[in-house]
Amino acid sequence: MSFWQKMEQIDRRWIYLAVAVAVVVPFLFPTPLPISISPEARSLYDAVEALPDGCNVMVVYDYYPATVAECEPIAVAALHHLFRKNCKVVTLTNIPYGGPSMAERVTRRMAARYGKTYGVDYVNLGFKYGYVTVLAGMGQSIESIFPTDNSGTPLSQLPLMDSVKNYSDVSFIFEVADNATADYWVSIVNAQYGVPIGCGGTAVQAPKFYAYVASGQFVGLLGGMRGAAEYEKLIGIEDVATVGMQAQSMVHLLIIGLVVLGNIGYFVVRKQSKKGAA
Amino acid sequence: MRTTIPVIVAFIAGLLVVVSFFFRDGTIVGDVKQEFLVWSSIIGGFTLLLGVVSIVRVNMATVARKKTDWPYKILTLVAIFVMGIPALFPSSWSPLLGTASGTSVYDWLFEYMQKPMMSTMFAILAFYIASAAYRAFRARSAEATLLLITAILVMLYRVPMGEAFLNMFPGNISEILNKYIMNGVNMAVQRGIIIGAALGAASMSLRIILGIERTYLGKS
Amino acid sequence: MSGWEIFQLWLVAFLTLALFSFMYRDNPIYKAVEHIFAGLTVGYQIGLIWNSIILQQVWSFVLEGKGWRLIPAFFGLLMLTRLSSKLSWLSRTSLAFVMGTTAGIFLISELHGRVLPQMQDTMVPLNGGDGFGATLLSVVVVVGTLSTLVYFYFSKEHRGALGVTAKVGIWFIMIAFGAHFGYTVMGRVSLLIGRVQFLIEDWIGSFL
Amino acid sequence: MQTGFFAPGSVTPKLCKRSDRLTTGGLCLYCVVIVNFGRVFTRKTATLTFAFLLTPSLIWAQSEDAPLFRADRINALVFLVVFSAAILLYTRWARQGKPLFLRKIAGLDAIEEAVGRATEMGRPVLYIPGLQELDEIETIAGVSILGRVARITAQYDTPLMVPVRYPLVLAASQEVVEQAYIEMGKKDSYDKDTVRYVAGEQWAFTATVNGYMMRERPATNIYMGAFFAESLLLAETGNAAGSIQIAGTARPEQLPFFIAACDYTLMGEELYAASAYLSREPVMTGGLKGQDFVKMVIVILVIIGVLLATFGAGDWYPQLFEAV
Repeated sequence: MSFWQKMEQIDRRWIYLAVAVAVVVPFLFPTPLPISISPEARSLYDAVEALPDGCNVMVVYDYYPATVAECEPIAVAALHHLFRKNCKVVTLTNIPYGGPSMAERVTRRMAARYGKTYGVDYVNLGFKYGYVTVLAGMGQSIESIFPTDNSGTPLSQLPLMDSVKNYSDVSFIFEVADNATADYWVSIVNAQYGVPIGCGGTAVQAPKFYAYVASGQFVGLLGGMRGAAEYEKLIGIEDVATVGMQAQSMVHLLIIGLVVLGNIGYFVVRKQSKKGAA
Repeated sequence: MRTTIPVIVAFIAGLLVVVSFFFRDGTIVGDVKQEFLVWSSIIGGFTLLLGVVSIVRVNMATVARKKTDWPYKILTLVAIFVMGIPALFPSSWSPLLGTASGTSVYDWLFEYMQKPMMSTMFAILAFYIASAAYRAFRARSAEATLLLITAILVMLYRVPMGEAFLNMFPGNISEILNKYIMNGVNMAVQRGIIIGAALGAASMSLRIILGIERTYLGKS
Repeated sequence: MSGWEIFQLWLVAFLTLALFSFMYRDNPIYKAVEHIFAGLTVGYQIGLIWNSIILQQVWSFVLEGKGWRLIPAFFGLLMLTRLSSKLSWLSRTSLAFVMGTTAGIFLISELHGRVLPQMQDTMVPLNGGDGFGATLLSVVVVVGTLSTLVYFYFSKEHRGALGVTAKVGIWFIMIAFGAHFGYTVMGRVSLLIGRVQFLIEDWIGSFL
Repeated sequence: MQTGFFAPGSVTPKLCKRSDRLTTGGLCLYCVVIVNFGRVFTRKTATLTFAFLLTPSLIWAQSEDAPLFRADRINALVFLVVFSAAILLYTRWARQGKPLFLRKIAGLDAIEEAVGRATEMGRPVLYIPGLQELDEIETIAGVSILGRVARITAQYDTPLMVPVRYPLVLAASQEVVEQAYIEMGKKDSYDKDTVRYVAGEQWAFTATVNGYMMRERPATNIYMGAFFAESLLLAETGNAAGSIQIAGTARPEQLPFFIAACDYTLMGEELYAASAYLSREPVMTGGLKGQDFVKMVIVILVIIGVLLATFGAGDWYPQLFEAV
């Protein structure tokens, strides 16, 4: 049996080990590398920067706990930027598994850092079933869809919600999504009510969203952890995503190496077996 | 009768929503549509309960009949009730119970058990992808070759180390990749797919409103 | 760090490693953790339904004297008849209402909110912008979009001009899928990094 | 609030009035058309109601000082009417049995060949109709292609294995497979365990199916339906087991994995087209033909737009497609 044939049958657990090493090493020997800013991230940052101080903004936590590693840094970076500009933040989620809890925790943590008061500077509306009906319904009245906030306080008791009745009172929507809900923010909210939307999506979703960026339906796009790292650099607060990019580099190189190696093996073995047959 | 009423209900609800799109704000049609949407959100919300009841039922049956892995199913049942029952109490009654952030059992279980578990389940995919990269991603046809080459270039361009590598070549490859691949070819194809999928979804919706498509009602 | 915080940290680390252990081989600890996970997810739903639907959307209205909110709740409860094969027809009206409203929103929003803007944005001048680069980009966008649409056109054989366009379409599609592939790999790796970040910085970091 | 191409001041009041009437008339026409084609009310009652009661009163309402309708959305209305008419007409023609041409999808021949190879090798065929419930169109398409595959395996007496994740899919798949064996006159060789409920949980399902692949080494694996992150694991394991693999799914994020790891892949709408081609179900064929028609209209409108923009014909044409 030739070397390549043996390599073809290698136990997959060796590959798992290689991945583990590639992802751990950069944390032990950090070597910071410069991150360039993509035009999509830049335009999202510019759009948020251009918002008037103190305006009402929606931050939407449309991601599952499974993708916190990609999405939470984006949400955190967005809140840094928005709270710094004293924007009033209304959060909500369309995710039944954990969405309201994550919105609550992340927003409260960030609000505490910037000394913001619940009910005045920010409100978490929580979750209601049926993203299509929720998005369409808020166009006429947020209160009819979300009669109370996440913890059950009627909206009439929250001063901020006096000035946020429907989409026409919202200047910007920051959508953080790991699934197709982002598509409906585009086709319902942006198309019918004209609210500008900036999107932070997982890397899996991002390629599709380039079409919405081109048509202006998203003002900008952050793709996965890399997008979060770019935004962190833009707002000048380098955090978890920036650190993660080194490990990302290593694993990408490993995977590219594996693809190349696998293909060499494939062609060599195929050639050998052809020779053997002839 | 068992089919006619649902079909008429779907027709009226659907047509009202479609027609209301062409009405100005502040008409009675808009108000009725709004109430329909709220009702739809409430009724649909109960499908979540459907999931809960059916999972509890299946697990109870497995435990009762001592089918394979039944001791594990007890763990599932215990977890369901430990997480679910405290959430039924108002947090004013005891801060530990209820769903309040940072204090309740419910929130604690979510933050320190459920969330790390869910994110770990998906993190395992990175290992699988590496193994598949070695075994399965072969340039077995011209199309697959094109796909793999683009994939490798994009993977390089999205990480700092790869970008530094690409910048060693003349002609600003990463900018070209961003402009012509991501915002050019990729954007155009995604657009084609989006248009096609939108037409498909719209045609499905039209058939549901008109009662032509009834698969969702189940067998009659 | 308090004893409680240390416990939390070790618990999360244990759960993470228990799930990772599956990659070596299936084992009872993995299986137990997986089943607890499934249970917690369902338990979370109970809290969500109770608070966000029953209390906030129905009961708070009943307390205000708006008893008619019990009607959608009743139809919602009818959904549960789906679990019985004899009574499941009772759930159809409720289901049809939800499907009908959703379909209504879809029919409009897909055509108006997706197709029209995407069509409009493809109508770019081929000679616009500054120089060769801009022209090339416009050509790529127009040809890519139209050839993808033509590739997914089934009413005629792909022969002649249609065949050539579809062939161009498939090359474009493969390049786009390659890009998508690269991004997907990136996303999965990021999720692993998130966990490793926790294990190294938070957990190991706490006792080193 | 009027925006877009019917913005106040951009057109004369007379034209505004006309567009108001057009919106009203169009909306009524739309209601009449879809009520006529639907299977909800009898045609007569519906047409009479709309034509004699609603139309005049709505036109009257629109002509008042404060019009009821968003005349600026008339472009969406026109699109909606054309789209609905196309889908409904083609569906009606398909029902009436008019011959509607659908091209054969290349991957369908590959399925036949792959099943043939399994027969030669005397090894089973594995078919997975996706990991989603029966209310997903992808699953419906997957189950209907299963009918075709089962007919071929019945013909050659090749063993077939169909693992499923949901009870409803189990029932539907069993029915389809049994029907196929009866049609081929092989009722006796139909094995009740062909379609098997494996596990409700995604990863448990994947682990079981992967185990089966490595033990039984099916000659051919066919994946048709909705797949998620497990697509990669299934395809990789099948590849390692040396099976010929054919996949089909509409999820763009999973397609690259299938394309890279399988011998043939039905992409996106090809899956639906394949199932319509095989089943000849009027609703499916009609819908697909209607969508195709609208697709061609879109291609032509975009080409006109590009040409007009290139020769500098102004903004009026793209403005017609403004979504407001």
